[in-house]
Amino acid sequence: MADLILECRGVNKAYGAVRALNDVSLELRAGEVLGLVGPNGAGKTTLVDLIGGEQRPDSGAITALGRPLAGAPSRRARVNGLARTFQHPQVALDLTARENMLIGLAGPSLATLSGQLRELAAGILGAGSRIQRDSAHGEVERVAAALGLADIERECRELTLGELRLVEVGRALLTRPALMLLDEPFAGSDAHGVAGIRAAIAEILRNGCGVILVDHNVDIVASLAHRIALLNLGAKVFDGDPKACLASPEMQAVYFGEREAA
Amino acid sequence: MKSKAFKLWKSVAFTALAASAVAALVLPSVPARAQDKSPIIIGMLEDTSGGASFYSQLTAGSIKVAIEEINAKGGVLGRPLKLIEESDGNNPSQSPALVSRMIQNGAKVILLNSGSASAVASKKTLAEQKIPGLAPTNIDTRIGSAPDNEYSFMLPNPITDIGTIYAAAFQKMGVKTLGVISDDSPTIAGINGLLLPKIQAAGVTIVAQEKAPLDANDVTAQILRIKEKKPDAVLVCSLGGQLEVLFENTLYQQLRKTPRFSLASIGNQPATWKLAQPNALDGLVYAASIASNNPRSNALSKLLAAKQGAKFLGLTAYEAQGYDAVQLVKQAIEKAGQDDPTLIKTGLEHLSGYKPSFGSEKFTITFKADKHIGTDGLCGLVLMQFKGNKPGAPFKTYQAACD
Amino acid sequence: MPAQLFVSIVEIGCFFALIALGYLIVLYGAGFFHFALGPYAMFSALGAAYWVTVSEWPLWMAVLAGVAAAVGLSVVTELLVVRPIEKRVHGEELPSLIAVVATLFAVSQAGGTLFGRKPFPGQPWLDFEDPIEWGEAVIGGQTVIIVGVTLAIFILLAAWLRWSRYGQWLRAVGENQQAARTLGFPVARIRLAAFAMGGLIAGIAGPLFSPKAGVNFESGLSYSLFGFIALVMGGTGSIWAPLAGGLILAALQIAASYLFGSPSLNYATLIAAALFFAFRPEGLFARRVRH
Amino acid sequence: MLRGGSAWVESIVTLALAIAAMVAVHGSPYLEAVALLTCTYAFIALGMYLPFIMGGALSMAYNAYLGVGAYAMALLATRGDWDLAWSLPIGMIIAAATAVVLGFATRRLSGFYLAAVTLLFGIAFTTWLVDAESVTGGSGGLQGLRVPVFAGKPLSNSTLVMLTILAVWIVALALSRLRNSPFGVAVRARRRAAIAVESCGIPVSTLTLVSLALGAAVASVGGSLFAVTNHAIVPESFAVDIVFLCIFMPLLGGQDRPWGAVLGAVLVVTFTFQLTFFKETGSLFFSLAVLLVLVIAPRGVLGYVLIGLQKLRGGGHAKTQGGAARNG
Repeated sequence: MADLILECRGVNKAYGAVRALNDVSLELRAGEVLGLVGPNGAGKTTLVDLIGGEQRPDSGAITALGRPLAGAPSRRARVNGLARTFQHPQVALDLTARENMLIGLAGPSLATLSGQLRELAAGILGAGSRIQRDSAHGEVERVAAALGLADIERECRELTLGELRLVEVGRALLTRPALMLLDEPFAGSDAHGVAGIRAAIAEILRNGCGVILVDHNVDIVASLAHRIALLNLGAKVFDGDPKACLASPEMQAVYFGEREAA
Repeated sequence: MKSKAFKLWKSVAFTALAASAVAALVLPSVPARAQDKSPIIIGMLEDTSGGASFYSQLTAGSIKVAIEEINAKGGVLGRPLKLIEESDGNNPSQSPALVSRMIQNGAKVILLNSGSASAVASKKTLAEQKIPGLAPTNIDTRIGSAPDNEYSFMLPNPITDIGTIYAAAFQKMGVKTLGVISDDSPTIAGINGLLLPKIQAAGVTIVAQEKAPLDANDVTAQILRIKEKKPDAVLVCSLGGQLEVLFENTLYQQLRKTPRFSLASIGNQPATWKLAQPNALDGLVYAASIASNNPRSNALSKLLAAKQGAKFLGLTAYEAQGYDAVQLVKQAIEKAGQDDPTLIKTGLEHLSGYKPSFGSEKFTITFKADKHIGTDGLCGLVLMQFKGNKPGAPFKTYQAACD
Repeated sequence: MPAQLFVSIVEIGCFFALIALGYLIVLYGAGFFHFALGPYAMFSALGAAYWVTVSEWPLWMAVLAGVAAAVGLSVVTELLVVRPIEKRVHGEELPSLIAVVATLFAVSQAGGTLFGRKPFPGQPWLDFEDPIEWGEAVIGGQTVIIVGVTLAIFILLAAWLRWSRYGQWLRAVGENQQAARTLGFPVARIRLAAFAMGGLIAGIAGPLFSPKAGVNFESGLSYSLFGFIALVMGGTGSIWAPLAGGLILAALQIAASYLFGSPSLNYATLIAAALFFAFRPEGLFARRVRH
Repeated sequence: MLRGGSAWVESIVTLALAIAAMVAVHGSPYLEAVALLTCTYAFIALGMYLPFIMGGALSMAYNAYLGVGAYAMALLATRGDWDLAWSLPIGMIIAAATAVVLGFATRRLSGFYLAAVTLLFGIAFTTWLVDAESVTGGSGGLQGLRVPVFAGKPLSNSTLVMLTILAVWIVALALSRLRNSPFGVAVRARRRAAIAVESCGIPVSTLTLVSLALGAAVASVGGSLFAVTNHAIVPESFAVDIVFLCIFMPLLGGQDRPWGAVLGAVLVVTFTFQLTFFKETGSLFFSLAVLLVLVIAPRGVLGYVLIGLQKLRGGGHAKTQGGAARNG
C-alpha cells in the first residue's frame, strides 16, 4: 500500500537459547502513531535495535517506504527516511543544544561524500550552503520553540535529561524524516518535557510521517498512540486500539501478572 | 615604524600569554658590537640531549679546555675568546635557526659539534651569512664538499678514507668476501653509501649486508644470515652504543673465528665497552685516530687529565679533534689579524701543515680555497685492535702511510 | 630456522608477554590500556643499571629500587593523572589516551634526565661459566632466568586473580565500574591495586630483559608498542593470552628479519598488527571486542 | 574573537598578530629561521586539529603524511623542475591520499587501537624512507634543492617567511570558520556522539576520512617547508618524535580554537630556543607542562585567555561554541 511506511514480517531474533523476538509482524501507516509497549525483556529494545540498525534479524523482513530497511544507520536515514532518538540520549555534551540540533538539519546535505566536500568548502568560505541558509532563517530556533526548548545556546552538559531528550527529538525532526522512532522519550522527562514530545509528535504527523513510540509508561503512550502493539516474552500479544488494549485480558495478564510477581 | 610594530606585537601577544615567546624573538636582535679588548665570540652548535650528545659532550669538554688555555696565555690578538653554545638535540631541522642565532649574538666562527646531519643542514646558513663553520669530529664527506660548502670546513679524515684504508688492509689480509652489519640510522646508511664502494672497488665482494633497528632487542637473525654466507671478515658499521655491543656480543657468540672490523665509534666510547660480554670485543679492529707514538696526543692527554680529573677516561679522537679545532681557529684569526669572519675564513684556507694532536706523528692538516676537508693523507687514522675489551695495540697487519 | 633463533624468540617473547600482562591487569582493573608501562620498564631497567654501574649498589638492591620506582610511577599516574581526568570527562576515552601518551613521553624524558641519555648495560642476574650447548644453540644464564621469572609471574598472578579477594574483584570492576560502585566494591582501591600490579610486572620485566640488549631512555616507546600488539594478538580472554601473544609477535619479528632481512621487521609487525586489528581485534582468546 | 557573531574581530586581531610577527622577524636571519620553524610546527599542529582535536581520531602517522608530501614536492621540484605553485599542492594531494588509504584500512579502529596501528605505520615509514634509496635518495635524502621558484620568480628567504606566516594565518582562520560551520559541528559531534551523527544520515566513516585527508594535506605543507628552508630533505626530519611534539601543541595552546594550535607551536619553539634549562631536561619540562594542562587546565592557555578577556568585557562564563553557524 502506498501509505505503508514501516512493515515488519515474521521477524525473529534469538540470543543463544533466548528467543528475544518470536515471529513478530508490524505495520505503520502515514500519519499514524504506533505505541510499542511491554514489560522489561518483552523484546522492545531488540525490535528497536533491529529497526535502528544496531542488530540484524535472524529471519524475517523489515521494509520502510517500500525499500528493505538494511545497512548502516546513516543509510537507513538516507534511504528509508528513518530518524530516531535513543533510550540513553546520544548528545555531544560539549556542544550547544543549537549545534546538536543543527546536525539534524545538516544530515541530508552531509549524507554523501560530494555533499560533505561541498559543505567543507561552504564552511571555510562561510558562503551560503542550504543548511546555512535554513539555519540563518532560524529553522533550528523554530523547531526548538515548537518543542518549548529555551535558550538553545547553552552547552548540553548544562541541560536536564528531559531537555536532552527534546534536543534529540528536535535533531531528529530537522532531518525531515518519514519515520520517527522515539525510544523511551518520557523516561526522566518532567511534564514540560512530555508536553514538548507531544508537540513534536504533532509536528511530525503534520508532515504525514509515522511514529513508533516505545515506552514503559503505558498510560502516556495510550494517550498519544493511534494503535498499540503489546509485546511480551518476544511475541506480539496484542495489536489494536489503545483503549481496547488497556482493557484487554492480555494487558491484564502481562502487567498485573507482573505486578503480582513483583 | 619597526618599533611601533614591536609594541603592537608585544602588547597583543602579551594578552596571549606569549610574552615569553616574544621576548625570545626580540632580545637577540640587538647585535653584539665588537670593541677592542672585547672578547672574540666563537659559537658552538652541540647536542646535549640527543643521539649525538654522547660524543658531542666529550668534544665540548676539550674545546672548553683549549679556550681556557688560550685565554690564560693572553687570548688571540690580545683579546679573549668567548664561547657561546646552542644545543639542537641532534635535530637537523633546528640547526639553521640556532646557527643564525649564534651569528646574531656575535659569533665570528661556528664549531659544528653536533651530528653530521646538523652540520650538513647548517652549510647553507653559513654560506648565506658568510660565517666560517668548522666540524671537528663529523666524518660525513658532504660537510666539506659542494654544494654550499664555501664557508664549511671539516677536520677529521672523511669516511671515504676509512674505506680506502680498510680496502688496503683487506687486500693485505687476503680478505675476498665481506659481511656487513649496520644499524638502520640514516647517518650510518649514508656512511655505508660512501664507505662500501671504496672497499668493493678493491675487489672485495660484499656477500651479506644486514641492518638492525637502533632499538633492536636481538640481532641473532641478522648475524646468522651473515654466517650462512661464510665471509672472510665482518665489518660492523654503527653509531656505537648499545647496538654495536649487541652486534659484537652476538658475533662473538656466532662467528668467533672470523676477523671483525668496525668504524671509529666503538673505540671512542669507553662507557660502552663494559656493556660487552667478557672478551666479546677482543680482536676487533677499528679506525682509531689516537696513536701512542704521537707526542701531541700524549701532551693533550696529560692536560685533560689535569683539568678534568676523574671525569677523564682516556683520550678519545673526539677530544683531540675538538682541541685541534680551537687551535686552528686561533691560527686563522691570527692570520686574519682581526675578527672579520670572511678574513678568518680566508685565514683558515691558508693554514697548512698544522700538526694535530690526533693521528700518527707525521700527520698534518691543511685547508685551501678548494680543500675544505683538512686531512693530508690517511695517517690521521690508526687501526687499533681490542684486547681485554679495551683498545690494545695498533693493528700489526696494516697501518696507513702518511702520503 | 637455526636453533639459536628459537632461543631469541623465547627471550623476546617472554619480555613482550610480561608487558602485555601488565596491560591486561590494568585493563581488567580499570578498563583502560596503560600505554606508559613500557617507559616504566625502561625506567626500572635504566635506574637499576645506573645504580649498579655509577652508584655501585649491589644488583639485588638496584633492581628492587627500580621495581619500586616503577610501581610508584604507576600508582602516581593513576592518582594524579588518570583518575582526575576520567572523573572530569566521564566515559570518553580520548582524554585519558592523550594523558597516558603524555605520561609515556614524560617518564622517558625523566629517565633520560635522571640517569643520563647514554645507553647502559643491564646486569645479568645469573651468569654461567660456560653456557648450556643445546644443539648448535647456546643458552646463557640470563635466558634461563628470563623464562623462569616470566613463568613464575604468570603463575603467581593467575593465583592472585583466582584466590585473592582483590584479584577476584578485579574483573568485575573492569567490566563495569558504575555497576561495581553501586554494588559497593571499593572501586578506587581495586583500580589502584591494578595499576600497582601493572607497574610491578613492568618494573620486573625491564631489568630482567635489559642484560640482553642494554637499555636507554628511548627504549620505552617500542616496549609499550610491542607489548600492546602482543596483547592484541593474544587477546584479553585469558590470563595466559599475553604469553601466547608475546611469543607469536617475537616469532614473527625474528622470522621476518631472518627470512627477508631486517627492514621487514617493522613492515611485518605493521602488517600482522593491521590484520589482527582489522579481522580479530578481540585477539586469539576472545573476551569482548573493545571498540 | 569570543562570540560566533564577532568573527570579524577574530580575523582582524589575528591578522594584526600575523603582520606584527612578519615585521618583528623581518631582517633578522635568526628570527626568520625561528619563524619558519614555528610555522612548520604550526602547520603540523593545525593539520591535527580537525581530525584529532575536533573529530577525536588520534592518528599518529603524521610524520608519514609530512614525509610523503615533502618528498613528493621535493621530487617534483628537483627532478621535474616544477614551480612551487604546482609541486606544493600536488604534495598536499598525495599526502591526503595516503591519509585516506591508511584511514580506510583502519576505519574500524578508534582510540588506543587506532593510535597503535598508525604509530606503527609511522615507524615503518621512517624505515622505508632510508630503505627505498631509488625513490627517496635513502639516508642522504634529496640534497641541493634549488631556491624555490614561486609563480616564475625565485623566492627570497624573507619573502618566503612572509608568505608562510600569511599561509598559517589563512589556514588557521579557515579552520576556525570550518569549526563553527555545519560540517565542523558534525565532526565535533562525532567525537562524543558518533551514533547520533550516524543516525542523522551522516556516514561517520566518510566524515572521518574527509577530515583526515584535509588534516594530512595541511600538515604536509609543514613537511614541504623543511625541504624549502633547508634546500635539502633528510629522513631525520620525519622521525616519530615530531608527532608527539605536535600532538601536544594544540593541547598546550588550547583546544577551543585552531589558534590554540598556533600558540602551542609558538610556545614550544620558545621553550626549545629560549629556556636553557629546558635543553638539559630534554622535553621533560614540556611533557610535564602538557600533563599539568591536561589535568588541571584542560582548556589550554588560549582557552583561559579567552575566558579572562570575556570576564574583562563583563560577559558571563566563556561560551566557546557560542553562536555557532550564525556567521555566513
